[in-house]
Amino acid sequence: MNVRVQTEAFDFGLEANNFATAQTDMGAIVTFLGIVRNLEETNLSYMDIEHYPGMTEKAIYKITDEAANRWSLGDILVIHRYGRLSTDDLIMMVATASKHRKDAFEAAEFLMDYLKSRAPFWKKEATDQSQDWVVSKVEDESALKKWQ
Amino acid sequence: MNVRVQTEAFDFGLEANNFATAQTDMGAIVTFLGIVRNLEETNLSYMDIEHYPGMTEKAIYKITDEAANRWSLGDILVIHRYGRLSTDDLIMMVATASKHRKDAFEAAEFLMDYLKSRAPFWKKEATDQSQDWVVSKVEDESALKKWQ
Amino acid sequence: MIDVLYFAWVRERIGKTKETVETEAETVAGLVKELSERGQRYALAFSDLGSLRVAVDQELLDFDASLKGAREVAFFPPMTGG
Amino acid sequence: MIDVLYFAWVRERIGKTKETVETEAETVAGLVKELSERGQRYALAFSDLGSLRVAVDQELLDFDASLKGAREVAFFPPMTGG
Repeated sequence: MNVRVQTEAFDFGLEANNFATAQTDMGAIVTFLGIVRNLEETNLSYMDIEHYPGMTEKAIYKITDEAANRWSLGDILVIHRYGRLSTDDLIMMVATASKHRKDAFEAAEFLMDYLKSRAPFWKKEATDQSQDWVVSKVEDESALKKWQ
Repeated sequence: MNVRVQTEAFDFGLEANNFATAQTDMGAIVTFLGIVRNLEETNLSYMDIEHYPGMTEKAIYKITDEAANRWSLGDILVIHRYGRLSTDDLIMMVATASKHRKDAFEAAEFLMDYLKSRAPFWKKEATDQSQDWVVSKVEDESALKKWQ
Repeated sequence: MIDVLYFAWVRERIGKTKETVETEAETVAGLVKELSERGQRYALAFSDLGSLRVAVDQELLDFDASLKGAREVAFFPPMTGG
Repeated sequence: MIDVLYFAWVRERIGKTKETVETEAETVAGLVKELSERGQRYALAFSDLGSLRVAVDQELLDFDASLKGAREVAFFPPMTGG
């Protein structure tokens, strides 16, 4: 299990390849990649991601441990950036390796659902008009229910 | 939508990066990678994948069209190899892009479930002892039920 | 005249990848019955339809599917891709 | 003596990232009550506990959690990572 919380950019393809190559008997790899997008009709200038140094990695490891307990996994990778990001920058990625595709898929989706609302990150979006903290979504909280 | 049925090897990281980079407003990318593994206690020498030229791409496009109808997706990539593969060779990959992680995850899992038992590929595994056609699993057929 | 294709162990059991068949059969099941009478290899290959799948003109269908206008029928075991 | 940390808009509203607090409060809720009395910025930040989350010694807990032995308490809005 490998958890990295960093300001530096990462190369998704390189990380995905390194992760897959490091496996010896896992035939199913699932990855998730999150990218900064200008989704609303506002004009996103940049995004600042704040986190809780000290707690962040601990909280993520708690989530990866839980995933490793619930599914048969060979490996897990989580990379999450903080600091200032621009449109098209990669925010974070998750990778899971399993012998079975169902385990790899479910574990990756579980990790994302929990990272979204249980790891101490906060996003603030700046447009040419204003700077606003991203408000957590009801769907993100209810997404956790399916794992309980 | 991009479907490739080929004998040639592919570079998972490169394909994943190209796929992600080609998106403009999709913030969620999910990929699945399948790798030849020596999962049983037999000693796998190689695997031959047979397919149905003419029907294969048609069948895969039918599955990707169905996914595009059911989820909000910006793009789909499917690469599936045929011919002779060895342990650690990449068999196939799927990538989905969406604005929402749930759509990207569900569509990718749907694609895998259908590619597994509705696209005309057949695997034959050769060990030092014998050559045997892989038998379809009851789980693979029942995995389709959750999408019906 | 219908092209009949065989894949995977069906191909191996019958010993052919493809043949052209003159048939009056109205359904896939009718064609299977005719083919099964062509000898032991065929009879064996078609002995358990539950373990076979069929495509008519490259579309997965059931064994009671009509052959009206069909140009290509393929028989094969359940797929194991992915 | 407890280190109290603030993140995101809680930090902005209170105007501090961290402070050390002398408290006899037995629970997080007790601490919140004390902090709220420190002035308008605090009162405003803690006016709706439903929109706040709390971690005690870097573990997510509820507002009725005990502060016994706690060294660090953090207040912040619901997380928005991923």
